[in-house]
Amino acid sequence: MSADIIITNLFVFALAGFLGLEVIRRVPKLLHTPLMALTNALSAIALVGSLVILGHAATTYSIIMGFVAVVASTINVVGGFLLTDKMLRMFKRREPPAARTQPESSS
Amino acid sequence: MSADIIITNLFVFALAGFLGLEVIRRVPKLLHTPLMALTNALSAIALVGSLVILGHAATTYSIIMGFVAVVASTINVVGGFLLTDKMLRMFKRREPPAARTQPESSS
Amino acid sequence: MRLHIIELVYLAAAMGFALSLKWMSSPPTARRGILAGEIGFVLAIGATLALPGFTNEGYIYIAVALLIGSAIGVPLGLLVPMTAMPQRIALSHSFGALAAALVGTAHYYLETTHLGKFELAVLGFEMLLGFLVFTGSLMAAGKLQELLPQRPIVYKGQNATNFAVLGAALVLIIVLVFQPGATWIVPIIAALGLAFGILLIVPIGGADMPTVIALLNSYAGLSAAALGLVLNNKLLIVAGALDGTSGLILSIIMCRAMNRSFRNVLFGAFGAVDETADGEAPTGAIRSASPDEAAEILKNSRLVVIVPGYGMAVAQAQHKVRELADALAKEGVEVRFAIHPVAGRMPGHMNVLLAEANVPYDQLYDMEDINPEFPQVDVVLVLGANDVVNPAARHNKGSPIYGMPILEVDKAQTVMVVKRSMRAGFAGIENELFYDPKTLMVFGDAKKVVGDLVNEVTGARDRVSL
Amino acid sequence: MRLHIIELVYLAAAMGFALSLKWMSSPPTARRGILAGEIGFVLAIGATLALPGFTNEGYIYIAVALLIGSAIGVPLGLLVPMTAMPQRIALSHSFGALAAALVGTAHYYLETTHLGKFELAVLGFEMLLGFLVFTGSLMAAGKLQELLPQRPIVYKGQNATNFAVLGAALVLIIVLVFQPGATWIVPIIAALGLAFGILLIVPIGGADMPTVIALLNSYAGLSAAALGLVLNNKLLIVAGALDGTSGLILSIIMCRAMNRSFRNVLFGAFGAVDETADGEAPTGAIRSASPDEAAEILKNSRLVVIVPGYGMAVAQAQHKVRELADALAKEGVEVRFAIHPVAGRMPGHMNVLLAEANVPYDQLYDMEDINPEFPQVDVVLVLGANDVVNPAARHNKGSPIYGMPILEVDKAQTVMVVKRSMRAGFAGIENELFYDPKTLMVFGDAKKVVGDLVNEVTGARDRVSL
Ligand SMILES: NC(=O)c1ccc[n+]([C@@H]2O[C@H](COP(=O)([O-])OP(=O)(O)OC[C@H]3O[C@@H](n4cnc5c(N)ncnc54)[C@H](OP(=O)(O)O)[C@@H]3O)[C@@H](O)[C@H]2O)c1
Ligand SMILES: NC(=O)c1ccc[n+]([C@@H]2O[C@H](COP(=O)([O-])OP(=O)(O)OC[C@H]3O[C@@H](n4cnc5c(N)ncnc54)[C@H](OP(=O)(O)O)[C@@H]3O)[C@@H](O)[C@H]2O)c1
Repeated sequence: MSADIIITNLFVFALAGFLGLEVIRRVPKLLHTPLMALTNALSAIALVGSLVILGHAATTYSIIMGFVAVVASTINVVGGFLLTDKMLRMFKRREPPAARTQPESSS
Repeated sequence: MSADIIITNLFVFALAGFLGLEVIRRVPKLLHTPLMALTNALSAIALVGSLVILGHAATTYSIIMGFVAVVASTINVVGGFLLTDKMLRMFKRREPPAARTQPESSS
Repeated sequence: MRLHIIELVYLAAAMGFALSLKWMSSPPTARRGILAGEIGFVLAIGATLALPGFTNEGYIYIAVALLIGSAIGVPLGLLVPMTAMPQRIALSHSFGALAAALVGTAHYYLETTHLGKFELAVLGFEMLLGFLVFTGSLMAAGKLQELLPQRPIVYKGQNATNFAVLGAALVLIIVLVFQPGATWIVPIIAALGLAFGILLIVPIGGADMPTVIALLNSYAGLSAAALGLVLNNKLLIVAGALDGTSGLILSIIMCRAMNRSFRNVLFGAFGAVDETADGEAPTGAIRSASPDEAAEILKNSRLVVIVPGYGMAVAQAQHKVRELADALAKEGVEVRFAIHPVAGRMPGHMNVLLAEANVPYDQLYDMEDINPEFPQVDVVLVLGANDVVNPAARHNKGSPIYGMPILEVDKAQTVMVVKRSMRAGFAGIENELFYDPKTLMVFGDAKKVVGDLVNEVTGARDRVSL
Repeated sequence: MRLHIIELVYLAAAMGFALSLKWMSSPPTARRGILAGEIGFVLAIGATLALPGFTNEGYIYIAVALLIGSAIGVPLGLLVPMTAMPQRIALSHSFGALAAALVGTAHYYLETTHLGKFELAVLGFEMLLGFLVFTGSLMAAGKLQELLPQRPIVYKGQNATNFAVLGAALVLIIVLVFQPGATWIVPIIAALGLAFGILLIVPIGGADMPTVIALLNSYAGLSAAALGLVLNNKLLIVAGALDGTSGLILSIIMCRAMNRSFRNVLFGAFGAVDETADGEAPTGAIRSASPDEAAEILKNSRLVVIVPGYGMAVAQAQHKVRELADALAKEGVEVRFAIHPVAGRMPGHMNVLLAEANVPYDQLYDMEDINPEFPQVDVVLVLGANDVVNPAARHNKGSPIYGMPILEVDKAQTVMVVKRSMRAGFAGIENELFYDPKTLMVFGDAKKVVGDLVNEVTGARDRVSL
């Protein structure tokens, strides 16, 4: 693959990493467990790659590997999102709303 | 130029824009004027392009345009940074340090 | 053309992921965050299925695989009790990592001839990481589920072994880079990765597992990003990068809260080993009380602070605790919850449990906010917490948790500790707090004890209201 | 190879820019931010000069151009007074935009034959934007420097004209996309852009200029990013995107603070026109006082809040103000500064001026923080501020500033207003505050008046200390 593509991808990686740092830093302690669950779901993005491998069904090996990969990552994605959602649905606040867990205003 | 490159660049643009939103939102009112000055300096990044045009010195036209462009953007860059620095050097805090303008902790 | 549209959809998906993390920054928006993430995934899957080159049988396989995956994923997501959260997360990490590793491997065998040096290097790294996270996460899950011994397993020359394995793997990757055709190398790299994952976790104590999990999460992200580099798939790169940073930050936060040097955890065992050395054991008489005595004291006090810990999670006592708080409130007692950042077994573990029991989250106080107030507190009710209230962290230089910021409950007027025995907490060390003259031990299972307390308190109220 | 290293250096530069903005999030780190930005630029320039294809004469031209640019840039950066900041920034915007526009144009003529449809479209857009920002910024600078009439210039069919010009430009861009060779189009696009920049600003009142400047900044960023798309230069794209968002956010913030609909400003004139309609003029007697009377009152009060406004900037009174604050502090009076988000002519304008006069920034209070406290304030000293303390914003629906959040100084015990006359502020409207029985007008140039106040206060102290 041409070095240009590699470098562009490094650009993307660097920017995404920086962005990640900025947004994650703002997540309050309160939500750290849901955050772990969510990122856990995201970490199964390899699903995309798995689909390609399995979809091409090139060799028996690749089919087997791809199949396992798709199953595994699907478990991770589906389970992860359901779990996170289940958790978050539990978070309630007492009236009147207190401000301490609000994000700070945009100024 | 191939559409792949265009799309990659859109990726870069989107990520950078998102990143911009996240970081700028955290700048306190206190520093809005320096921020304007700084981004003003950054907006002269066209200097890079100007250098290329002038450096190739291809046609008389391009030389003239490039020359003006380099001069103009250099003014912007140099002036912008000096100005921002000058401003920021003025910001002092009284002892004991107060916390209100600190960034919030990373948790 | 089609390819480009797919790329654009990937871009949208990537933005969805970024938004989902951004919206996690506050409870009101968090649900929206999930939605964004889910939309991101739907887009990603849809676009991928639209890629050219898929065979019909391929589509069939995919359909089946997706179904099976969902069939397992749904119960895993819905049925797992909140207390089993850490091992649950570790487990599903292992799945994600396995997928990443397999994709990398398959890609190698399919493309062997077309792979450049850079890709081979990244690919090797990716496989190593993937397999490592796979076994590592399984180990972590096992330890947390107590299928495996919690205590660190250490032996002579451990670091040597680990370094050897790691070194061998790296050497092989280099060889692979220069002999792309040497297909025999890949299985060995895989094996070494699997082995290293185990070796890495074996010597780490259970108490470090959550940190390790966060770290493995970040590794998983890295391997996804690496895969993206190889497949030139920007969506993988973005998601991987976001994931990697998030895991990294979480583990750093945890380390801070337990004041363990991040280096230690980063290199897993290598240094965590001495974690379990005991400080000198405190001695002396302990005062224990019965639930009804405790209830008496509680409802005659003005301000009560409840400090939940891992024990509450084990006992599933959160709902009873909520009842107790309400009952006391009815008695005119002010009740607050003090949440230590690493109470339980995950960051925010207690927050989730109490949220499950409908305790409004603005009734929970962070360590920094509540510590100064303990001197004004009449009674602190320590519910299955131990290490996070161990005063040794403040003054006993010998103690392994020395320096870890704790909830300073010993500054309160009275301390009640609810636990089943005098046994140690996760750090495996004695807790002098239990021998403090102002401390009352209330032995028993947290759920049971709190249940009794509720009855006493409410019962009492009924009599009064006659 | 070399090209790739250059690309990597560009990546480093881009990160530098991102960091520089990130570090602007707090005064302690802000200086570091500048450094990061400067390093970014040095890297960018260095890498660019290392690109192949540069001719020797080219290098010479560059050297000369850089020298000239710096020679002009240095004084522009160091000598401009803080009060002229807005026009200063507008001016240097115009330079940056001009450069972007020229590069785009030159690129078109050099590459005419190799340009694809997408590039042509983006290029056209880029040129239009660049030239538009160029003239627009010049206009804005002119208005702020009062070389041009501040008041909006409106005429019949204005919007029609603007839309016509804009439409024509867009049509021409489309034509260009399908006839890349039609070189005659480009100069026309340029001309239309230049014209549109002027037309856009003409009808906007001076009070909206800062918002416009922030907006132009964001446009400049966009055109830089567009240029990056055409030249396939990711550094330009990143810098442009960062710049664009920053300008956007600032203008939104300003609009909020002046509660102007963002749409209005986004489309410049189109809607801002009615800005200067007067509310019904308040009437009644006004009480005016001499500096020595004012000083008497000031030093016999416990809590004084100083509200600086544009007038302080014009009069360059910030240093005297600092002296006054110190003198009063010596008298045992507590002094605070209340900063309205849009006091002056730029966001944070007052903060900079007071910082210049060494007022520690933690003595400055934001509107939200101080408003609730005014009832406890003995004396509010309004220094050349007007619109930002105009109570009409609260209750007079007719007033153009109705709904704009203000400093509620009229809630204080006594209000002193220092200004030269009864003339209106930037919004061009009467201020009933001046007719409030509790208000004392102290007429005169802010610097002069405050100087007198200082002498009175200190002088008085000396007498006391005899
Ligand atoms: N939260 C995180 O992210 C995280 C991460 C890494 C490490 N850790 C570690 O985990 C520990 C957390 O501290 P902690 O105070 O929450 O918990 P802990 O120190 O592990 O103590 C838990 C206590 O609860 C008691 N307990 C267990 N089951 C019980 C039941 N059914 N009913 C009543 N009591 C019960 C146990 O005593 P008995 O057996 O006598 O009942 C035990 O002493 C810290 O060492 C921390 O460093 C946490
Ligand atoms: N800050 C921003 O970002 C921003 C952006 C857009 C618009 N604006 C607008 O700018 C205005 C700012 O309000 P403001 O209260 O700060 O200023 P202002 O409303 O413009 O009033 C300034 C006052 O200062 C007085 N003044 C002028 N020169 C003086 C001198 N040498 N000595 C003493 N007094 C002097 C003037 O009265 P005399 O002529 O009688 O002396 C004038 O009434 C608002 O309308 C705001 O919407 C600000």
